[in-house]
Amino acid sequence: MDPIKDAMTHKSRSAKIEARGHLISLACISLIVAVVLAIFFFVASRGLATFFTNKINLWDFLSKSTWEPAVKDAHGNPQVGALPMIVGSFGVTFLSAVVATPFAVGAAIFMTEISPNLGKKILQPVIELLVGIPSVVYGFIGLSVIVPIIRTVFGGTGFGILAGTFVLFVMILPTVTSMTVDALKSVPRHYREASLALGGTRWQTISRVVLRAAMPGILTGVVFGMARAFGEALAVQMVIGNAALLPKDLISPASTLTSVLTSGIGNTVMGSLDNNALWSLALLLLLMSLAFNLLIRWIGKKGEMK
Amino acid sequence: MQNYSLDDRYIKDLDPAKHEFAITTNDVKVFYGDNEAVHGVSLPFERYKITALIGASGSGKSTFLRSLNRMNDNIEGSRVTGEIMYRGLDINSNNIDVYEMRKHIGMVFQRPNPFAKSIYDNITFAPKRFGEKRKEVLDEMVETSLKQAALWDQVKDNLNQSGLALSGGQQQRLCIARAIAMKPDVLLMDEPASALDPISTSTIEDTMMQLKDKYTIIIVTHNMQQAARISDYTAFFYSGQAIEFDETRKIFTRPKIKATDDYVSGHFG
Amino acid sequence: MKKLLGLLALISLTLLAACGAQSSSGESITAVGSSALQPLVEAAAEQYQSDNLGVFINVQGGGSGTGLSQIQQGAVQIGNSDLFAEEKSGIQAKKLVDHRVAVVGITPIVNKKVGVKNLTVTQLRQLFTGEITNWKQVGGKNLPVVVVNRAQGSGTRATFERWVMNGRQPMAAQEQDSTGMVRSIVASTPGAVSYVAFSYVDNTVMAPSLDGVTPTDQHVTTNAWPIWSYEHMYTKGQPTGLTKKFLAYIQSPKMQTKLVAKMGYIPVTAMKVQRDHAGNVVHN
Amino acid sequence: MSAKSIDKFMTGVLYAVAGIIVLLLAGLLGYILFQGLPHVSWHFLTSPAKSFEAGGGIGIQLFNSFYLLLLSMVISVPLALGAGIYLAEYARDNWLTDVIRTAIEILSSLPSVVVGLFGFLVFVLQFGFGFSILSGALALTMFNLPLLTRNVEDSLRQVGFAQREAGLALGLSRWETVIHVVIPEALPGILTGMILGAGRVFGEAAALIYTAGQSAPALNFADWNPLDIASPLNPFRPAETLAVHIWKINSEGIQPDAAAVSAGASAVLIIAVLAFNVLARWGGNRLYKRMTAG
Repeated sequence: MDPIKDAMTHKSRSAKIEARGHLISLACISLIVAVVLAIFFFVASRGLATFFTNKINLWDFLSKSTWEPAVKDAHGNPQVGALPMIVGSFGVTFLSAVVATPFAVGAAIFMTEISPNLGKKILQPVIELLVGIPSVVYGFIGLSVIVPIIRTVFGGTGFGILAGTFVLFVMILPTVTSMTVDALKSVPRHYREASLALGGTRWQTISRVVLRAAMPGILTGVVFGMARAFGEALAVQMVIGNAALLPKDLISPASTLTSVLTSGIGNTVMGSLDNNALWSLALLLLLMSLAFNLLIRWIGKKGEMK
Repeated sequence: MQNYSLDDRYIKDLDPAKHEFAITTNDVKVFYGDNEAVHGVSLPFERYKITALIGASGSGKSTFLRSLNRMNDNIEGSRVTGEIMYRGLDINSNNIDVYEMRKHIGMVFQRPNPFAKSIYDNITFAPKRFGEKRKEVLDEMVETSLKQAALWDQVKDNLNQSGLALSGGQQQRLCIARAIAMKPDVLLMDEPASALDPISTSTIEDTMMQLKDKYTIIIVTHNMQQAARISDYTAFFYSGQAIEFDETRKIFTRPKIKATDDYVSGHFG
Repeated sequence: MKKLLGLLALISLTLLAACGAQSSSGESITAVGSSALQPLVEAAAEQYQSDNLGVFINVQGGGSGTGLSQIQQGAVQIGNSDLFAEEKSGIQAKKLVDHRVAVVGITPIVNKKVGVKNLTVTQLRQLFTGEITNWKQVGGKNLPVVVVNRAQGSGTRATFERWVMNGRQPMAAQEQDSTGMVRSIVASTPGAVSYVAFSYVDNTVMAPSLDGVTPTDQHVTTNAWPIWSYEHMYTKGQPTGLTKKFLAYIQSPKMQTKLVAKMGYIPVTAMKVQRDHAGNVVHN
Repeated sequence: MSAKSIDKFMTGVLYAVAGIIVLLLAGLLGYILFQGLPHVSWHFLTSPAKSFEAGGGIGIQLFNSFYLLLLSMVISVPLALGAGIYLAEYARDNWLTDVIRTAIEILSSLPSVVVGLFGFLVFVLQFGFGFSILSGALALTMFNLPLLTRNVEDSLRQVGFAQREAGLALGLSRWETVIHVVIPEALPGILTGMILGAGRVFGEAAALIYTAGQSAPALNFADWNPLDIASPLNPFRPAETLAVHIWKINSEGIQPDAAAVSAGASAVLIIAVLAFNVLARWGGNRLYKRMTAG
């Protein structure tokens, strides 16, 4: 019989390698997904216990503003109102995004449109270095530099949302910048050429053509940055003051979901209400992270449709 | 441009007694999702001959070519039906080992795609993976295939140079050498010269003429002069269908179908 | 890639082998919990290990809550806590055996600029409930009061609230979960008030006296200074083996007088009173 | 203002923005190094920490940081490669892949203390690894995997599809083509991502407090048998890393020179992260040149 014909009707070594490779990679991804599911399950089971085992009203949890799980109120109910932390988390997240976005977009335009050479040689490494600085160090600097500055300029203790915003601004700047750079780079060259050929100045080209075309990408970057800010714990915890109070202004101590979670988790007993309530905060963080991701996807889809 | 009927077709019948076929296809259809890109093509490909597939862009000729060694398998959402007979087996069926089959039906692509490896490794990479470890055999293989691809004289002193450092035409010949190092039966070429300058093109054409002693070549080309110069048979594709198949000479002098006539005489395309 | 996978397999094998071999390489115990107690236990463990080769005592922090819940689950051999197990919700104290290894006195600290050297317990309480908002109300400078509390559930806070707040709730204020942070915030924030263990008081902050009693070890031993707590090392049931030996070692008079005192804790042996979890004081 | 002068003005603004960012980094680095470098000495880098006396060093912590990093990279790199290959090469474009991607993204935005506690309950207690380098490495793996996987996937996608077709047309499997052709070509990008990830791992504290632990028992640097408890290589010993050490002395340190140790350790940490970055840049560029130019 024809040996080639014979070989073709049997499984070749390549086919076996392929099957094995496919399996290996599938196993890797499955493992990761399993880990994520395990964490999800783990956080959800503890976080939901607050509502099912300890019978806390979900609405109270989201809307009340006293966070004293260990202390009962006048009716004998534990006080687990997470509103101050929710407001604090959203506050620092949005404010830092608002401050960071102009800087990030400016830096990205500088790197792609104004001076790609300087951008590549100086700004790019600078941005990457900012990513690498550990959050402990950011917190340390925030505590020893930013907080005193705020205290001297605005009065008060210096701790609060403003300090958190400054620290987070530096921390999310690299994320937003590098994603904006990618978005700007993906705008086809002929858009720019067309605008310049029509007599537009460089800035007109950038503001009317390039930025507009890159908008979905930039938005994705901003949301990514916000997701990062929302989940950041150590650095924010060191400068925000950790007071479970509804923030009155930007310079009085406030708290975020992560800061309360991080500082309280070691002091509570597994399975107790105090502990479960903290896991509810973690669950909230997870859901928010999911929401941010869905938002990014949605923006991406919108961008594609255009 | 006018519309031509897809039913108006002429496929020359080659007598199996007089011609030996490398591949024959029967009612091959290619779908991308719900879209049928190739509508039931049946063609014979004679052994040790060059068959050219010509036609306008989007006529389905490249898609059809890619289904001959099942490269479309890797495109998500694509599906090929019909028979592709090779050595008496329908290679479009599930029980064929597609990797083994591709060793015998090789392919050269439109854009040169050498690996980011040295010239030597570009050629020996696949044979080594298939178990050939003997240095002298590999050396010999490199020399022979580079000679066949008319590249040996230019690179023999620099075999450790990266394949990507070669010029476009040289890269494409390296890809041809890489394909023939596998000693395939059939070589599928998807517009191998379209990205190249005229001088490189003519070198590659010369290479093909020499290769046809040992290989069956099926080439997709946009360039009608090229088809006329090098091929023995020509199939004209129009709108996902093979409209006319005949000896090249006849296609270019006395086409039987109006669409072919209009295309080869430059009225559309 | 293949090499990489091979390497990975090799390493996991080594780990497995190590896993199997580990149990046989000498005795080892783990103590987890209170970060306030951690330095002492660590130092004691270090000395014990250098005196007794081949044993291994693993000391970790994580907070009193972690210590108590882990010892309750039997996941570790010793659970360190700043609080009586009875004081912590979610802990069945009856199953745990208490070993008191040291006493920690807790003192209020204020920023040096407030100009107050003495407070009454009532004043201190009112500072934390928010009834006193300016230092001039207690005879200090015209500075707004900035309360820095400890994290909810921390042992230091529980002790402080128990002996100062008299059942009142402190106002919601800035909270910090670590002593070092509290001290540096009080040191740098005008008008700040908080509380730390005696050993953390340094010249960057001021520790006022309370009803005329100064925060000294001497006053703690007689209960004249009431804000103090035991440092507990809990075991699940009576300790055995290495755990027992190590606990005896750390409670021995030699260690109590030398190490415990040197590290800024008050030796249990120096106490002239005893106090139970309900707060009843018995003079020795 | 005319369009021209607006253009000039905006260009100036953009230069200013770029300048501010550069100054920001310079200020950050300058501050940390200025505060910390005076405390860094050979003695500081090599001697063990002291729990309540002055004069402690960070020798063991430094070693632990590197060993932990190595171990977590050994675990996470193959996994990330496998998962990245799956996403770039095999995953179909459907809802399931979307779910997988979202799951990975979520893992990357989890606060690390949650990862640490999960690691504590699963690795330390459930699997019985105790407070150990191994538990820490596994927790760091969870923390590091999402970014590495994304990086691998992106790097693989950067390599044109033509390379895969070239391999497939020679009768090679997709897997072989990816492993032997696509990955070497994507290596500079993958490597850069890994080294940047390493920097992040190096600076991580919260995930390690509950897994690798906060104590650094004395090590016997003459004993390289990974099964001995005092051996530096033993993956089952607790290991405080540099970042955790900084966190610990800042929170409960009673050493008289805690502030100095903390500043010095921060400077060392930053220098290490800087070194990772420079290495990533230099190594990536070199590899890239070698792969393309030949």
